[in-house]
Amino acid sequence: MTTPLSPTPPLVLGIDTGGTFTDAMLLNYHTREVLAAHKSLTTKRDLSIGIEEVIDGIQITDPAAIKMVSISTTLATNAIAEGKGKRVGLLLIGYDAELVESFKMNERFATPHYYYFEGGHDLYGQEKAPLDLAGILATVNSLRGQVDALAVSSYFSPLNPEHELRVFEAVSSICDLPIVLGHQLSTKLGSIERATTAALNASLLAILQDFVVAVRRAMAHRHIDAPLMVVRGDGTLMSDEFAAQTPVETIHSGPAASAIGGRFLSGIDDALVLDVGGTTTDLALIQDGQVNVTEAGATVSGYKTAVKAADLLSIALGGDSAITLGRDRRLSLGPERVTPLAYLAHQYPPVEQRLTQLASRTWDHESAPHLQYWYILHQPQASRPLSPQQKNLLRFLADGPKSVPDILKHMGVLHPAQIVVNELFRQEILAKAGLTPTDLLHAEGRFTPWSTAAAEAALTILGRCLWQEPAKIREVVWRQANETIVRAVVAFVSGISLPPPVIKDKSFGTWVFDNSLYHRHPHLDTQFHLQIPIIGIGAPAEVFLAEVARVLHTELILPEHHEVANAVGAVAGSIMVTEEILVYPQLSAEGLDVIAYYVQTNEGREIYEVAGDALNYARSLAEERVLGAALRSGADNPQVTVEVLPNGLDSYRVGAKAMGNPRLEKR
Amino acid sequence: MTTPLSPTPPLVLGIDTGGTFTDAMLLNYHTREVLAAHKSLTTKRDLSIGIEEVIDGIQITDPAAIKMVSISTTLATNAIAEGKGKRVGLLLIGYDAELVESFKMNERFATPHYYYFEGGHDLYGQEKAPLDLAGILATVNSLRGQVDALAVSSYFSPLNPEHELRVFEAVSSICDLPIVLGHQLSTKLGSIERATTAALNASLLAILQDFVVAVRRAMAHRHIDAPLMVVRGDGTLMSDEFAAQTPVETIHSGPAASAIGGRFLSGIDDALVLDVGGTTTDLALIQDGQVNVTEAGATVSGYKTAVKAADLLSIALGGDSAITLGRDRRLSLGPERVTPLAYLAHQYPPVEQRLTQLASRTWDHESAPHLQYWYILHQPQASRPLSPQQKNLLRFLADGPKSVPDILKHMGVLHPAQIVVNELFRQEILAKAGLTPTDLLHAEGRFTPWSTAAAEAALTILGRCLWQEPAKIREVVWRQANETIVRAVVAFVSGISLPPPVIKDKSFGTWVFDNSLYHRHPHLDTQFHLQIPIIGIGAPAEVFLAEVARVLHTELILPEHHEVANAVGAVAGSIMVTEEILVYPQLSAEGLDVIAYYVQTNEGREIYEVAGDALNYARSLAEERVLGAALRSGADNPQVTVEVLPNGLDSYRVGAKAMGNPRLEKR
Amino acid sequence: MELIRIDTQKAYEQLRDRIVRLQLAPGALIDEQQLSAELDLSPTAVREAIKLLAHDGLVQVTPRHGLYVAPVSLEDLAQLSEMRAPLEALCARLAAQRATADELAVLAALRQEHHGIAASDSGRLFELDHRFHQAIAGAAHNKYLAQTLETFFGLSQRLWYLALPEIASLPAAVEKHLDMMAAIQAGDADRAERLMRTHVQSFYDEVKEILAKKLG
Amino acid sequence: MELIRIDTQKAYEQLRDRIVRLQLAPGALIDEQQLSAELDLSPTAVREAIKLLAHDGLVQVTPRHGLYVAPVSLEDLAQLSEMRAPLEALCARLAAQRATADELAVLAALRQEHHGIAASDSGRLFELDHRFHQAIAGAAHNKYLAQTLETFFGLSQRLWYLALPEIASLPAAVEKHLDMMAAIQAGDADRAERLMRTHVQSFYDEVKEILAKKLG
Repeated sequence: MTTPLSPTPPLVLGIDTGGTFTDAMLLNYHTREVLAAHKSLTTKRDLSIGIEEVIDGIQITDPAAIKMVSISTTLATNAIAEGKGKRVGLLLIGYDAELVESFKMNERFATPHYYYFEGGHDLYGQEKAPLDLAGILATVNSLRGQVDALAVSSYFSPLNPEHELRVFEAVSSICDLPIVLGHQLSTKLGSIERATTAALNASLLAILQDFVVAVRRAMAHRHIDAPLMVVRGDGTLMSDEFAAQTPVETIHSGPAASAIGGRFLSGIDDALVLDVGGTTTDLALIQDGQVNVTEAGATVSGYKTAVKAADLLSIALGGDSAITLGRDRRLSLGPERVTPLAYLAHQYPPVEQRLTQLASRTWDHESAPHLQYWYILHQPQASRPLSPQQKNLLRFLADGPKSVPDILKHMGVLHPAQIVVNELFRQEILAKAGLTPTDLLHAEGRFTPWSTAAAEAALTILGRCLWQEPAKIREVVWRQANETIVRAVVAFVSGISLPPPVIKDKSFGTWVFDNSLYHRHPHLDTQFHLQIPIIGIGAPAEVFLAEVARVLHTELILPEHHEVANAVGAVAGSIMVTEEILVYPQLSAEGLDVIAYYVQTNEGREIYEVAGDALNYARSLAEERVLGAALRSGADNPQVTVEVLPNGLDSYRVGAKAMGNPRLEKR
Repeated sequence: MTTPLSPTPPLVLGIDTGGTFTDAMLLNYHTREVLAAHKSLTTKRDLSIGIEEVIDGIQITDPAAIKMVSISTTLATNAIAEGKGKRVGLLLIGYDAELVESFKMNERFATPHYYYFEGGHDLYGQEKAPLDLAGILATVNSLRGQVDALAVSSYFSPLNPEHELRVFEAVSSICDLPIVLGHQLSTKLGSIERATTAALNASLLAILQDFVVAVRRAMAHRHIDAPLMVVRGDGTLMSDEFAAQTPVETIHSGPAASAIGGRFLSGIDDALVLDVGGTTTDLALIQDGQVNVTEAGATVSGYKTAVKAADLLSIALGGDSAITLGRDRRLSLGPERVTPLAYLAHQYPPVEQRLTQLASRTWDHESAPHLQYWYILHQPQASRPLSPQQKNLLRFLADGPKSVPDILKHMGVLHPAQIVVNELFRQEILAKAGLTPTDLLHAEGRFTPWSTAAAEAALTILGRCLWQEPAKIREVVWRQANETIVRAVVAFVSGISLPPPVIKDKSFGTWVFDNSLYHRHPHLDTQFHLQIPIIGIGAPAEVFLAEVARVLHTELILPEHHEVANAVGAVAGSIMVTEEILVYPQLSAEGLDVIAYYVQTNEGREIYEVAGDALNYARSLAEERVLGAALRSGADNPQVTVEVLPNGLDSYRVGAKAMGNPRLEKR
Repeated sequence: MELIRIDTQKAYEQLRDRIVRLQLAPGALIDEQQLSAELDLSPTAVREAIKLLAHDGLVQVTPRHGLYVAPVSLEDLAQLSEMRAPLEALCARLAAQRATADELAVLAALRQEHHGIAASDSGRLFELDHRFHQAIAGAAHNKYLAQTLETFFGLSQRLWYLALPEIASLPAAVEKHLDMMAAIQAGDADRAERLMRTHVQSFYDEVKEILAKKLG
Repeated sequence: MELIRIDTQKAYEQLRDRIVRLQLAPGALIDEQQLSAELDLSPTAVREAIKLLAHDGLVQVTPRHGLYVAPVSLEDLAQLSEMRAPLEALCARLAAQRATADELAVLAALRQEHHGIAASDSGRLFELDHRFHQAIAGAAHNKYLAQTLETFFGLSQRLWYLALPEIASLPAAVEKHLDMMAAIQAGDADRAERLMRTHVQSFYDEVKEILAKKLG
């Protein structure tokens, strides 16, 4: 009597929101087959728009079959890099201000609003000085309206978080700002990294929360009601709740997902993964099938954090990197990302007309600045206060993009810096366009979805300014891209920092590098041989990487679906939860004898007479806690490992880790 | 870049738990195509077992595609019919005990525990007498341990529920028993029906709650996480929450679903639906595509209730009705339902041996009682207290079914009534088996899944006792079945009660009926011509109904999937919510003038000076309330209709109804 | 309990009972998957039930960690008694001022029931004590007060179960209700308030003493 | 708020705000489908949020009917004040006895903030009043007391918004905090208790008078 249905296996939807593109793909979780994939432009001002578009592109016919959505995002990394995080007040307790300042370590705090207060503990967890709570509260009162979040880091707080907790209690009584405590993010003892991490986390809280809500909203529109996971910087997954609490952990989430996706798609366990996006190119190593993780703490935009993340290098070079002519009349590529002229002209035909017109003026050798456009990306909200100058500019741009020289003329100024509009770019009310590698591809006929005429015209204009053929310009740009990437690969894989690409550098390093690329030396050849293949990820990977692989004497592997490998990587990870508990001695009053051992967790402290008991307790507590957290995060039958690491004299870090595949039932 | 998936449309799972079989079917809600269907035996002791089995039989490959589960059930009807409801204490307030008793209306209360108290209101909602709360509380205290639930009905409570509400407050302060209030179930003014309905509702609360939990559990085992609906007695759907609160509304749920399913499968808008089950045959009329509903209140097991339900007739005749030999040596069919001997013998081969042995004893004309078996259906819980006699019986039955004569001998008694085991049958620890129409089908080779040999032997034995050939026995039984059904059809459709089938009745009615069936009169023929077709539902429908249709001169339609039409009907209904508000006058102190109008809802009372205002308020309130309830029940865009019915002098019943199809998204 | 699915309700009751009766030990890790299997109820139902228990304060969620049965401490007991003593006293006072005839009838019925319970039947005495407090809360005619006291009663239950084997004064405590009822019936607000305060306080004191020994 | 999905949290905050600020009128029918569309959040999120609001007492579910924004009544106000006055007073007393140096620092900081707020800025004064009560509740060192008062504060908010346009004494009421703080700082429990009782009671009295006119 039974007519069986065709089976619908559990599907998972992976999404990656990169700097330029948002990718999505639908995977049959059991067979690991990619069923559908799609790419949309990332909409930085509201990522959910791009996410909705990309989900729409996937044509999901049965949203209920989707058992998990997982997302990786460069949101946190970008917000930090572009200074778009929320404004953070950093309260430093027991830090030696003089010492910090004298070593300029304050530059590493990731916020200009940092304040020193009395308090903190010593390396035995004993109070160093009484907490200056009144001072802290007065400062917080005075910061009203100037910061959006607070971070607190107390000296040796992982050993004794009491002062951080007291500050939390008191400060949350007088204001509503979110407050991040250093000891909750890192049990490691580096006080500067802890402060940086806390400050970054605070600056990202609201951003990641909005993001999660936006994704959930996009899911709701498509009737997808499934657990949402976010990729950590080490490629493992965490629940959206965790992610919203600890956004710093999403630093490098995108590149980590790319690497995992690249491995997954290629099936290769040892390789260098190079992900070429619109804005950046990311490098990561796969060893024994795992993404290399840096134990030391990830560095992002020069800020060294205490966040364990994929060991990777991200360089500001991609398909949409700006090609500009410097004052020295040299071409440079990046680091700024702009809208390709081919795309702008495609959207606004007058731009194409203008460029072709300019290109025909054979006498004009100074029109390179005319290749830079500003335009309105979306209208500002009516409620937004604008300066008269800003209003003027917006009126001028109302009927379409204008070149920078035209803008300067209209505004009656000599330099773009005289127009105070950074905030408008930041909020993506305005955007810039210019010549990019994407335009080169148009001119070469290798990728031509938009205006080839505009791209050719722009190249002609730029070539004329440099008294060069357009072909030569292209060659220079590609060579520079290749060189930049090879330099990054060599530095990254070797672990040795290369000399900067300064002109007229006469060091041996520079020579070897140049020679290995260009084989200039007639007698002494040098070569790079990368012993592992390169897995190329991202749509422009082939264009950018073919020469790189050749130069490095290795194979370039472009697995099927490599354009969306990051989205694949978003779902390929395991759910992981870690926990660290510190065990350290309590000293006698004279400080000479160890009289007991503290077991210190985020939430409390227990005391044991014997080190063994303390360690046993810490071990079982850590195990139980990671297990609980992993279950709550939706891990199926998580496996727990516990390890005890010495952490200085008589001190230990007890680390537990629970990992499991996502449980794909409805929670 | 996109590979579309094959679409999975929203599916709905319909389940019907009948007296004998539990049916399930999977429907594509949009195309209305039956994708799969299955039948299992109903397990009365725990309906969820049969439900799990039937769901398993459906082979659901994608539980997430199921957007609604809907279930119809004869649970409530059966519990009432078999006296298996919980024990109810009925508190009657302001009822005239003498009047009730003198007209024997107390027999209609559906519980032997009823108590009269002072109190109640008059037909203007004014207090008739003060409430005797102390007396009520004392009675409730004395009932501890003797009842499982309480029902309260106060005189004219729909006009003024104050006394019921006060009793609720006070009684729920002194005990945990569930309490049902009459005015919440019916706004109609019949005090006896209201009391009966309240008592029945109270007796069914725990039963329906357990049932809903059991279904949810079965769903959970199959990973189905969807809204659960229950079919009302009128074929509409309510949420499982509503059903658990007002189980009386599920009275006739099964037959109503059958009727709706029959209509749905046949596409015929006017017909008589006959659902032949194992235990009963149910009759319902379809007119203009709707199930006929009785406004007067459904009657169940002779109890007249205030529940609006499908107008139907259920007769105790089905495939598993017991065929027994009475003291007058006449064969009778039903009303008891027993396990067919063919099935019992199939499960216990010694039964088959025993029956064939008996059949071969040509000299034995008294062995008909040997066709009745008792056996252990499932072991009693260890904690259950058993009498020595019960223990003795259970020990005797431990190695298999035994015939009634063997049991009487072993127990040393002369009549089954001397063995106090009703409770064991009630709890389905013991069960009975005997000869049934199902056995006849085996003997005739028309339906032979189990032991044909046992069925044949039993017929031989019974025939010998009656000095008849087995074929003759079969003929008699089928004729009787046919007659019983035709009688029911004629009475039901005509609305006229027929004279009872008593032997030697000489009434014209009896003659006409007999003659129309058997055309006995040589000169005067009479015929029934049913002007609408019969839609046959249920596995044995063809066997039982072919002759019925012939006798009634109509067509028998057996739509595809008719065996599971009840399960189809479970999902074919709309979600409906109704609400009634009473508007009635407030009289002046002398009782001569109307000085204002009350608007009385379940929860409160408002007062208006002008009737028009009161009616307007009642109308909008009723509309808003049904709309709210329908939305909460999961109706999609429910349509509301409101009507005002006069309800005696200056009084009105304002009825609102909201109906909508189920919203098939995840709630 | 109106927005709650029926199987969630079932899971809630069963889990609450396990926690209150200490079958799920204070501080124990809660494994939803396992509980779902044990109770044979859907994961959704168990998850929803746990949310409700968290709302009741019987389950705790640590910020980045799992779900735990809330631990018990003497500190909790002290805080509960500090809240309950004045609130129950206020409640008795208001009840003495406001109890309707119906409510007095309920109190009388509870008193009647009390006569039928053996002093050794701590289960029923316990239950009766709860009803008695609920009835007085009802008679105080303040829904917020009644809700608050009900919540605290729930939280206290577990502590009492911990102490129960050693509580000696339960029958005596319940006996006190009779005096209190008399005061409420007589409308003697001061006396009702005083008796209630003493009743609650002394009971807490006894439980505290027992638990102090147990919990160290 | 730990077991709650992030979009549920968002829906909860937005709906709560609408209800408290009377944009969703007391007694209005709640249409989940429509709200889900309006807030542009998933039906699941809205449904969960409504459950939480029902728990807060801001949404009501009638037994067989739909979901409604809880109505407001003077009776509610009276019951709330009856509960809050003694509890806030108890709270002030306990705070005077128990406040730590940290907590006194918080109170001082709030006082400092008060100086910076214009008397006409009722929004900020309102917020400050809330913080002040929270801080005292924290200083009383009884989590149950603090939770209970927070719940009642939430319920009172809507009534206050109803009265707000006509409340004259808000700055004065907030001013009272300064005296109270002095008493708590001095450890004068009796005085703190008395001041708090008067503060809460007189504020409720004013609100009551305004609402009595409004609600009839």
